[in-house]
Amino acid sequence: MQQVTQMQATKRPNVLQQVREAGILAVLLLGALIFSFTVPSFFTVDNVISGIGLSAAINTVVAIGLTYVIITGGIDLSVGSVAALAAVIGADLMQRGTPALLAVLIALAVGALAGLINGLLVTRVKLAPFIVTLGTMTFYRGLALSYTNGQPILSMPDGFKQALGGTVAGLPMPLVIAVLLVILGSLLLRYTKTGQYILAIGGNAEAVRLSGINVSRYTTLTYVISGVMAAVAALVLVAQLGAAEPILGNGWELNAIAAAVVGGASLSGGKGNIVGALLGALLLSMLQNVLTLLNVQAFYQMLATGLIIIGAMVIDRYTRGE
Amino acid sequence: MQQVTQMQATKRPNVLQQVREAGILAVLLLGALIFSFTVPSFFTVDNVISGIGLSAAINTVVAIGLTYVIITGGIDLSVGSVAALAAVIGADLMQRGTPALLAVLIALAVGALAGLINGLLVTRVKLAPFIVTLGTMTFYRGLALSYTNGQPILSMPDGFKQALGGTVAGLPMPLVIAVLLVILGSLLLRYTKTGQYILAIGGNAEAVRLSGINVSRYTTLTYVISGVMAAVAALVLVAQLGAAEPILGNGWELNAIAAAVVGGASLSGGKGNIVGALLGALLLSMLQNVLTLLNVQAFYQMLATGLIIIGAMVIDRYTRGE
Amino acid sequence: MTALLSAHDIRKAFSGVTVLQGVSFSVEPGEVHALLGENGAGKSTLLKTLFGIYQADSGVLRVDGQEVTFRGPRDAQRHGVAMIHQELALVPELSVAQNVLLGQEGQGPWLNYRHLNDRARPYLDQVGLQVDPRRPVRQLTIAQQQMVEIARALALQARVIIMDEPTSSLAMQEIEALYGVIRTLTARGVGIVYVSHHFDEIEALADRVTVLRDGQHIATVDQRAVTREQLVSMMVGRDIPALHGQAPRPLGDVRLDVRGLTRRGVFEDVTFQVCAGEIVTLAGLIGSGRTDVLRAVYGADGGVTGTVHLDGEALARRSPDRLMRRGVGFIAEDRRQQGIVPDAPVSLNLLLTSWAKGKVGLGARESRAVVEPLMERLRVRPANPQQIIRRLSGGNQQKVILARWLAAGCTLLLIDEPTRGIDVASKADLYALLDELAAQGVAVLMVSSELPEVLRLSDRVLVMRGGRVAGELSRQEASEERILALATGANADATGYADASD
Amino acid sequence: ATFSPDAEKDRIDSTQLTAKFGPVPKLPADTRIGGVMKALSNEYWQLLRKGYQNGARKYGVQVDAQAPSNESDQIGQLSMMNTMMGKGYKAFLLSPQTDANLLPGVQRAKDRQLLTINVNDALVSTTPHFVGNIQRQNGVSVAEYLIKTFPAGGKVAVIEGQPGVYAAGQRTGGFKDTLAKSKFKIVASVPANWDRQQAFNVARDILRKNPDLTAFYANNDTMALGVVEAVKSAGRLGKTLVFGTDGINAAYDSIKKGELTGTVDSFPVLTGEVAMEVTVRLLAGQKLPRVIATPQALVTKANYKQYEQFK
Ligand SMILES: Nc1ncnc2c1ncn2[C@@H]1O[C@H](COP(=O)(O)OP(=O)(O)OP(=O)(O)O)[C@@H](O)[C@H]1O
Ligand SMILES: Nc1ncnc2c1ncn2[C@@H]1O[C@H](COP(=O)(O)OP(=O)(O)OP(=O)(O)O)[C@@H](O)[C@H]1O
Ligand SMILES: [Mg+2]
Ligand SMILES: [Mg+2]
Repeated sequence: MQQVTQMQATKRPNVLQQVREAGILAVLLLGALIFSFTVPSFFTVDNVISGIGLSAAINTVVAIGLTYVIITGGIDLSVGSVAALAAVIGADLMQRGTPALLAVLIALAVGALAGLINGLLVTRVKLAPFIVTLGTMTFYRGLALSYTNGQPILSMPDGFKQALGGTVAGLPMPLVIAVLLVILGSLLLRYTKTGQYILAIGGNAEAVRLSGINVSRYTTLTYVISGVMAAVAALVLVAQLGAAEPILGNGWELNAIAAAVVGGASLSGGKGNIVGALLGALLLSMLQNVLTLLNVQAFYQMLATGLIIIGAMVIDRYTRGE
Repeated sequence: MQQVTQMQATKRPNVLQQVREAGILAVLLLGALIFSFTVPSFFTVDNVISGIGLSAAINTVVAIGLTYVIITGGIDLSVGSVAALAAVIGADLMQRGTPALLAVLIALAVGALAGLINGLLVTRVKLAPFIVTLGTMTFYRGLALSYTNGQPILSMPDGFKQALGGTVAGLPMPLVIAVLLVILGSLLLRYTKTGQYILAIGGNAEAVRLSGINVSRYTTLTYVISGVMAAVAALVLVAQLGAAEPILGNGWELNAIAAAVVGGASLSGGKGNIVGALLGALLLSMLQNVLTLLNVQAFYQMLATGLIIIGAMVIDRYTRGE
Repeated sequence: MTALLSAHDIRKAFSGVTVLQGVSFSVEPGEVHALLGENGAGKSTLLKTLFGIYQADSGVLRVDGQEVTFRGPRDAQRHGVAMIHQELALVPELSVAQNVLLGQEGQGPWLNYRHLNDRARPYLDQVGLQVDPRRPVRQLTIAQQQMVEIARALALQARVIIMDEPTSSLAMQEIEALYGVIRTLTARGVGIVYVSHHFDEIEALADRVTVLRDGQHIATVDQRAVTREQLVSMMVGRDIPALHGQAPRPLGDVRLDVRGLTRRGVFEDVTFQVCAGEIVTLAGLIGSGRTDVLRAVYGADGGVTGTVHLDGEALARRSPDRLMRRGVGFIAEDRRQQGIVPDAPVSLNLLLTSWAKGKVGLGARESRAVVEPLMERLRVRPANPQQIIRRLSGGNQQKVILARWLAAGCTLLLIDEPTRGIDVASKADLYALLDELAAQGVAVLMVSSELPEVLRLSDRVLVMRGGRVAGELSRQEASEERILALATGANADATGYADASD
Repeated sequence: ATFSPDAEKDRIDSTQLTAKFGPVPKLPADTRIGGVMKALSNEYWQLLRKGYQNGARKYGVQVDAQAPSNESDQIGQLSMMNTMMGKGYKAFLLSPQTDANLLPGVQRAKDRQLLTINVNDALVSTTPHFVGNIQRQNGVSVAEYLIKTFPAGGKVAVIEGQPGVYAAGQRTGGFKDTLAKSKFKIVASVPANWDRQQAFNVARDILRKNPDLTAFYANNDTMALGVVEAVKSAGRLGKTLVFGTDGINAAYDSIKKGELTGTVDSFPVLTGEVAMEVTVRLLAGQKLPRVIATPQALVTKANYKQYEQFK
């Protein structure tokens, strides 16, 4: 008898978990289904791939980084500013004739460094992540603005635009990059020790510390990842738009946090998954796409967006059936 | 022997706690002192009251409400939109000839209702506070915009402007209102059961629930308080400006969260104090004021703001000596 | 023989309050060295110093005779020291195997789940825990989690294992398993530091015993050379009331009437009554569903069917706040997650419910008048109502939670593992207190895994097995053997299974 | 009752100032003028600031122009103005974020007999003078150009600025109202919040649904440049026209390359210079009309050379 209850208990979580992860996917598919029938030109390969997918790509990349931070129970408000800083430095270098590859690497390093500073302030100086990244959000933005004197940097090399903003096998590069990073990010989180420690820190940092694991190091790492992801997103965007602006990335943090949370991350830490971030970003983009296709007037767009975000979360919750 | 040690233990926390609360106060006073000597026209009644006071007053009022929410471990991103909604409804009523007092009460009720909706979605539907208030932030803003069709509502009755935007005994009303609400808010938090429950819920909601306390009700209440405070802030601002705009309150949430956190609230809940929110708001306003007086250019203002916010938190931390 | 790990003349104070003073302690290869002392005596603090969580203010640590400093748990682990913490230190979202091997995943950056599960398996077997290593720890009962902690210490292959009240949430069977584990380990030359408030365990396991009182080293003695009474008097320095015997109590009307309580997959068709003035215990093995039944009665979880009547009135929509107002009290099993508000002072933790009932106001004098006598009566140390409860020793925290319901008053008390982590002296106090409550007409429904406690307190014992009530024993019928037989299902016919259904 | 520079009778074009009021009088060299800008995150406002500085140099006065860190920090802008009032400026050049947010500041300035001049963007009805271009006219001129170029009409789309913001509402309104009487059909009018990335995304969606779109009108150049990228990636460059507003340098560059079709340049540098001239004249005691309209023009590849001199 006892054996039986235990076996039931063993099985249940797996099925439950699958349904749970599927919650947001269900919402997404349901939405897609409804819109396919109601919104003309919604369900075309082109609209789905390069309309929704492409515009979700940037947000997805940023949200991947943020998901890591959020899992540890932290937050990174500075992603948009880090993106701007990496973008203008990278673009400026390219404009001055630095080889694109080198410029890209330097931009990524800028992102990493900016993230490292965030991480060290959080883990070594032990300040609240919110306040640290609120401060650096302003600071990095100020840096980007004074670096460029507020001007956009135009005319990126074509090779660079092609490499990050073009298409491969008919698929837009930004989308390909986002999907690759989602896969990579998932693997890192689920199948490496590092990922496991990051999850564990969010669950019970004290327990992890007592296991002799360097909690500070792994927590800092998440901020570095977040910075690098912001830089990647920035480079992809610059390649697409052909210009790097110091005001680029304004408001990214909110969109990315939203994508991560819609995708199942919990702001109190310990929970989160990268595929969820992708799904969350897709859901938000789909929403934007449909409202544009339907030519909903600005004010009503806001009403609809608010309602649908909450509605999606309600459906998600009841699908998960918790 | 044990008696002695126990008496020490009884006394010490109080002293410690005082020093702790003084941390941010010390930063504030230190800043004020330095600026009084180094920045011309900083230490004048006029500058302190109208340069620092007004913006601090509005932010303080919003931050009071947010502090409650944050203490329970929640967040309210919708304050700015709630403010706008309350403002335009109240102003519209006044413009149509409703007595000012009634209009004010209705505006407060709108704030309370908006907060209630947030609260119920968090506690009854059990959605994440971040996502709920992100959704309602957009939704309430859309409501305010469509209610007014995007137009400002001008020409408020003089009595109303005088009552909330004028002066009493030489002090500007907004400041008086903010200080009164700080006192009230502190009393509520420290000297009522409601306040104690709110603090306890932030500490361990499950334990409080199992103690037979209706955790949902008190958590919802914090969102209602936050909504009402946003409405108060909005009315004060409308009285000052003599006009209500549907885009009023944009970005308030970040300023208010910053004030609350600088003032000692912890986003993971359980910690926070209302006087701290006031001090935090004052610190942020003072910073802005000094940078303007020094005629620091916008980009460098951002650099300085970021640095000083983090610097203040570092000083605060080491003053607290944890 | 050189000691594996030794501490000499340790002093430790927290913000000026001395907790340990001149304490020396050592553990040798193959020995079990028990540490005894009242709640708050400083046992956990000493152990945390040995494990590098705290750094002593003065004194030295030695490993194999070599002086060492531990700057953190990592250093201690490197020197072959592992610790099982009094408050569980597991990551709820990770699987059992991941928890067992946390920080020991092996070489390379990758995580091989199958490999982890396979490696965790033997340690789980050693402690006799039959759960799927892939299950998240969050879904385990607290007792099962305790076993995971033990398995984790084994996985470290440590030469010294510090065990801070490892049995406080275990029942008989698991404790036996733990004995086995410890004996295997000591046979291999591992040294064990063992803290428990149970003399049975000390007598069964310990080679030497060190007694602490108020942070002072009282004595280190050979366990076989002292009696229980001698140890107790070293610990408390006063006489304590005997723990045995209690005449049958006069019972009042039926207060709690539970019928067909079911939560699918967890417990099924649970039916019983508790009368005013009666103490009824739910006994059983861990995982038998006792905690869940208790929570279901209180309305703490959803998804429960069946009826609950209180004083003849049906409680249709049960929730903790409604039941509290009806005079029901509840003390959860998991003190840290569900009992205390950790960063709040003792007074808030104690008065939370009384405030809600309007029994006490917030005034300082008024609350002191309620809090101080209760703290005195339950011997909470330090007797400072303003102390942050997290800084109290585990046993003292438990007393505060009990005091919460004494202050609020209740006519039905639901209490899960009431004496978890409580020292002998306080346990006696507590038993007397529960007797007194019963005598006042309070109905008590208790879950306990400690058989002597069950026998000492209960008017009736309901034994659960696999989510069902397997049998009911009156005070006269109850014995350790019969309870165990019912709990395990051995010889069910011979032990009055038929009594179960009424 | 509300003030509208458009309808105001008491109005003069900036080009006529010297003809009507003579040369610019001289003020004491230590005369200080304060500028309260909307923000500095958009190039437009940086150019206006440059105009202030040029004008100050030209007329021998000093100017400090400050801006809050973002375009929607209304209280911040008001506090900034209040703070600056303690510093001894003789006049304030105001570019308010909304119609209302600087009202108390203007009142305080009046109480202290300081001059306030509304320069561009939202309108503070209580300022005695307004210098700038007519926001509505921005949209009108693009619409008129379209009607003239495509008498047969076609499909157009509007990329709006942040919902509820004055300039966005006025520009969109002017554009739509003018087209209402034509054969053009407005197939989409959606917000992109002044943001290049959002404009890019939204424009792509619109193009996908309306591949035969004749033209986009964007409420500012930043968004217009995002739209251009969308048009390029849809292979519609030259077929779908793109118009912006503001006349920032990047827009000129794009026009020269033949990508952006046109921008309604309101000559921020020139506007800044005129604002400074007007301030100096007023401080010297001249009586000027209430509204001084600064020039604006639809700049296209055909005519950009004649406007470049104002940069
Ligand atoms: N971090 C801390 N800050 C202040 N005081 C503390 C702290 N940790 C422990 N104490 C105090 O030190 C004393 C000893 O506590 P300790 O946890 O070592 O007791 P213990 O012997 O393990 O008791 P128990 O049997 O209840 O677990 C107690 O009075 C406790 O309040
Ligand atoms: N959250 C949960 N999810 C899934 N299964 C659970 C959960 N909580 C408990 N269980 C399972 O329900 C059964 C009964 O658990 P319960 O805690 O009621 O047992 P118990 O007899 O009180 O044991 P213990 O002494 O360990 O508390 C166990 O098999 C346990 O694994
Ligand atoms: Mg202990
Ligand atoms: Mg139990």
